[in-house]
Amino acid sequence: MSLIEVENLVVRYPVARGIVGTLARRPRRTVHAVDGVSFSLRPGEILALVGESGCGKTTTAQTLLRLVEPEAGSIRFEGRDVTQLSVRELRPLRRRMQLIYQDPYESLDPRLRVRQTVEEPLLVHRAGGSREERARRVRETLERVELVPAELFLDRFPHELSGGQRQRVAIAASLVLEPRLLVADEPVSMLDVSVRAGILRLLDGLRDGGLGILMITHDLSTAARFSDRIAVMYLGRIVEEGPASEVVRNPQHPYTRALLSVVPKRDPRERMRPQILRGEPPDAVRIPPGCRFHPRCPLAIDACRAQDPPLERPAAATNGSHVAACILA
Amino acid sequence: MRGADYVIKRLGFAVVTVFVAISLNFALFRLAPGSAVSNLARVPHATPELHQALKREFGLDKSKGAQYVIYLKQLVRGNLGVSFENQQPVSHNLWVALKNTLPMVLLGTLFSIVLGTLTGVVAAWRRGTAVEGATVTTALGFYSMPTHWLGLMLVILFSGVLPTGGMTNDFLINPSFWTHLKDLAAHIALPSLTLGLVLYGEYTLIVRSAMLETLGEDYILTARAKGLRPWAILRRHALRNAMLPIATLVALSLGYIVAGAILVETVFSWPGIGRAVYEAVLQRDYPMLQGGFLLLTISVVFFNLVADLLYFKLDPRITQ
Amino acid sequence: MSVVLQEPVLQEAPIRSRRGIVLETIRRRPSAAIGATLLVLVLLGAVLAPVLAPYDLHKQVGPVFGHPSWSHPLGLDDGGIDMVTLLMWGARISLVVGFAATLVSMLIGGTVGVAAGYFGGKTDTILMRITDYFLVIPDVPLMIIVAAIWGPSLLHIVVVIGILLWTSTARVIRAQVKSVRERVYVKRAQAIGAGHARIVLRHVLPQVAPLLIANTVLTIAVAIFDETALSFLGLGDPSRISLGKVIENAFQRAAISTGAWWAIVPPGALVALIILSCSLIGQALEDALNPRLRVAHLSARRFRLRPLVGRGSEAL
Amino acid sequence: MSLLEARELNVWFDLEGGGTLHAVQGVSFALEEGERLGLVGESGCGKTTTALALLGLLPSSAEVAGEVRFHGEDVLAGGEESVRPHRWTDVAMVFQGAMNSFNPVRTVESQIVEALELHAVAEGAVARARAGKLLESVGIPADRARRFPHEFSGGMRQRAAIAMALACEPSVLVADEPTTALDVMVQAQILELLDGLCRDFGLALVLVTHDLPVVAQLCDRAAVMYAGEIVEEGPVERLYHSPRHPYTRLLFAATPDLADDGAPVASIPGAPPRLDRPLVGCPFRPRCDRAFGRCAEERPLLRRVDGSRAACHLNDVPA
Repeated sequence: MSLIEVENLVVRYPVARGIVGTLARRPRRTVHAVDGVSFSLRPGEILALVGESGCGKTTTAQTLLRLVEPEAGSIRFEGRDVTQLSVRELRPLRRRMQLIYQDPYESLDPRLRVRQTVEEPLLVHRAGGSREERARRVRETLERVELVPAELFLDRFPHELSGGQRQRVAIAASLVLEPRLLVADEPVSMLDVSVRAGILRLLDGLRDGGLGILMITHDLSTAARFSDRIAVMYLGRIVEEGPASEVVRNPQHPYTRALLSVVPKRDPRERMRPQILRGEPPDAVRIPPGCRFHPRCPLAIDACRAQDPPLERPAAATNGSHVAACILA
Repeated sequence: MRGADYVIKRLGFAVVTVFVAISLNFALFRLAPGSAVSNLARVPHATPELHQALKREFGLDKSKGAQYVIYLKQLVRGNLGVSFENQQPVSHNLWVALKNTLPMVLLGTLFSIVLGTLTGVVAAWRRGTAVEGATVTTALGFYSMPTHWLGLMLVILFSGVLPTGGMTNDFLINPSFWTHLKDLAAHIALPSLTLGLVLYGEYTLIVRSAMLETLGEDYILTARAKGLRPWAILRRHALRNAMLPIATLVALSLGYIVAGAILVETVFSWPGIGRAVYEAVLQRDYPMLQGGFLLLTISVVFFNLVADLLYFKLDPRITQ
Repeated sequence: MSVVLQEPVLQEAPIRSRRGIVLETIRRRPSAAIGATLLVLVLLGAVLAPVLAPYDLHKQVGPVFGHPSWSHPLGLDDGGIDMVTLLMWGARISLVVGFAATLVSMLIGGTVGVAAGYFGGKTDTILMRITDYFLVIPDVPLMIIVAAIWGPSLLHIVVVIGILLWTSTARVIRAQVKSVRERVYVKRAQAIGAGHARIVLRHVLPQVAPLLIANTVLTIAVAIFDETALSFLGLGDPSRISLGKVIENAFQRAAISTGAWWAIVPPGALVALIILSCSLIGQALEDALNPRLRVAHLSARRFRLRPLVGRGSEAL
Repeated sequence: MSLLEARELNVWFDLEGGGTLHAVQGVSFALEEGERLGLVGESGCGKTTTALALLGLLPSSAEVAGEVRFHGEDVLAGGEESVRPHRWTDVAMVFQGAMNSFNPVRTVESQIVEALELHAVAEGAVARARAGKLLESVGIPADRARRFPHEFSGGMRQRAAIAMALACEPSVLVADEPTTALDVMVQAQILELLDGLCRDFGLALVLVTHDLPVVAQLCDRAAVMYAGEIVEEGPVERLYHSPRHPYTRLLFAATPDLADDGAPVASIPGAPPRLDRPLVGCPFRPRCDRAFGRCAEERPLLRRVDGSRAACHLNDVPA
């Protein structure tokens, strides 16, 4: 059974028109942040959600945790639709879905010691048992994120830790409640290159216990290396999804191809031939008709203007679960 | 927020505020316990006819609601009542007082803006040096002095040199224009200086922190990278941008200065609006008090609006 | 890009924790240290007035406007009362008014500021609108009117000053709470499922506390100023002698034309001293707490050149 | 004679709580006409400070030693006054957050014109026309020149910043993390633009970044910085294919790449040393996988090793 199953998720919010706009009866405008997104995540799997900023990947993640309210669609977590739950009913579920943030400098309260930060979720959910029990769990969790020996870190303040250590503390504070789903929003992009791999490996190792991880990233090389599957988002939709190696080696959607082509290569001899998309990142207020990618697509034909392609298995796919939303694929 | 939206919002706020102030004025004077309701018609030394006329005019025998409506109607007609003291219309008294207050206040403000901007910029530019320490401490010193006490200190210092009370020398008979002007300038010096010194302290502090914040902005570094000389950067980038908060704060404080002039005018017996309010308190001249308070509130609201519009003019980002 | 110049510093030196920043600022910045010392001295003098005051506050101990002398270092006032005694007792009342009014204003302003900043949205709009209205009421005239209508008493003065001063606190605190609220660790606490009370008490308030303290100190100064002004205008509590009252008495009894400067200079200087010490502390704290003042890309001071003692690397 | 040369550049900062931070420790490199040098390293390694020192753009808390030579002339020798004439006319700079490198209350045009008039390149209408041309050369329609910075998107602002840097036809462009805050696609656009400008105008480039692949793709040579010093410098191909310093090798190994060659992506354990106290031995020793006795005692110097320069004792050990 899937850990989480998202179907046709829609998140929109209105753009403020202002007094003059209202008086002049300017049309109401809406930001289509997430516009019909479906995917599922199995226990022990890492799914990477990839795309430019403003494509709706972060909104999608926040909606899963009900930090943002969806307008339509369903989110089934362990078989239960969470979109209909009241705040009270949601509380026990919050324990099982946790979020890690991009910036470890910002995500820890500077006034709390590591011990207090990691213990807080237990206190909030009254889940830790006795004081000794809680202390034991805090120590164990710190060891799980490889902050060993835990005694060395328990009484430190965030400013006494390096960036990588801070992100580990943040992960520990998420793990202490034994969640089933971890949403990692750009977990390494603020960290130095030399410590990124360590954090990603740590996340990778956590899957063994059946933890499902949704990783949001703009970095395709990280996604290729550290996730099982990749979903590429464009303007509030998933335009291609499949096993990580399949998507990277055999991309079917022109947008995915463009994204892959602009990732700089490590090897100077492999000079790249980037397919740079012109113009600015698209505007989620004005979604083009037909295929939403057609105005920037180098391959667009007339039919693309009229037809909004569904996610289907492309002809050239070598893997059964590889899908793309392009009529040419 | 779009530009027009901003202006409409600020204008709307100003209008509503004036209305609130008017209502507050009504409430303070006519609803408060032991209020001045009946006092309104109790003009001393007045004929019974006048009493009756006033009673009718203000609807003093009617309900509070009806009185409020009448009050608003009278206000619209510019009728603020009649002063108990000199039986003149309050609006006339206020106008005379305001005409006296404005030159004194403007002179003081001008002095403080020029000096305060100068010392504030110097303090920011010489950050971390003894110059900054001395400038800030001096500014804080003046800022800390009770206005009336500083006035009294100036009186002690300059008594005999400059006139320390009133606006003109009443013993000058038929003075020529120049003599009159000289006399006026001598009288205005001390009250303006008092007001100016107190404000200068405040402005120095405002200008200094606005400048310091601006000097930390990245476009200052860019300007330096472009090869601009420090003075040019200071003038064209730092001061220009620091002007935003400074202009707003100055406009805002102008509104309060008129009110704050009460202390100065009391010390120097300056026949301005503050003095009028003070006298009204002493004499329990409620119509005057009420009118004065309304005028002062409106002046604050007005300068508030000026500050908002100034910001709109100075900062292109506001249209976003 | 503002990280540019801090970059090496950020990584290597520990980022200053906000723990104890108030005490640290007072200890490290000379102006704040001087302010704190002066304030403590004045406080001591005022609190210990019953013990330390050399004479009886209500007894004539010499001639009217008696000159300063060894037994009366600051002379005597218009009632022949010793000025030093008068100042100590006067400071007591002034400080009581200052502290009490500040307490009122902090309670209102702090609550409004935290509520508006934390909850945002409609709550914020409504609370800030109300604050805006209070802000445009000219405070001195309103105080005069209220004091005149209600009648002068210490309690009225405290309440009036308190009610008029909370607006700036509310705005400052609101802005700070709003920015703290946007901090990721607060969002994280929300994502964990922590309630409002927990977030406010554990994450928001401790972060806002230093600024609240700075604001409190500055408000005390304004409250004392306002009390002095009200007293001067004859609206102080007639039965209590505050520093403002001492100035007023001297002014009314023509101390200046009598040449009795000692009856009018010291009380005002003492008020100025109290306000100055509060302002010094408040100003230093605000400077220390404002992250935008950390960097200066332009300053009269330039970077310095140091002669090179090379390690010598191989030629290029 | 090189176009731009740093010799034994050192920068110290006074720390707020007392003490000094030795942010740049004896950095030397040379840049020839039209050459592109990448200055790479992780946060706190001193790369940005080095870049700023090239234009003497240091704060008052800084102390500088060493030389920055432009066409052989030591421009830092007279402090701020002696660098100023070289700023923008010889060496121009593009900063990381173009967001903030424009003054928000002035139009983009006026800020470009300011540079033109200051250095007497053009004046009045001529300068304005030139500003429009410059903007067009970076792909911004000239009719947008009279707009305010906040009306531009992030990518456009960075382009405009580049246009402004080109105003006085400098021979060197220093770009400090010019793409870091930008989206992948916009980043590619900016890199392509820089590449084209360097090619078309023979501009020399100093690219400061933490992103190795960007340097590998855009630059001819790279200097890898660690703990305030250059630990290895040479042609990018050499650095990638035969690194002469363990840090260079490990840094490449820690960078994931799309062309997955199966080699493990591994982080480097430990953290860089603090720079507010003197360093003994090789600064990288605690994190190095091949450190030996000598590394703890003696600080390695930057020496020539077949075509590159590296600061590592291993290069003295016969293989």
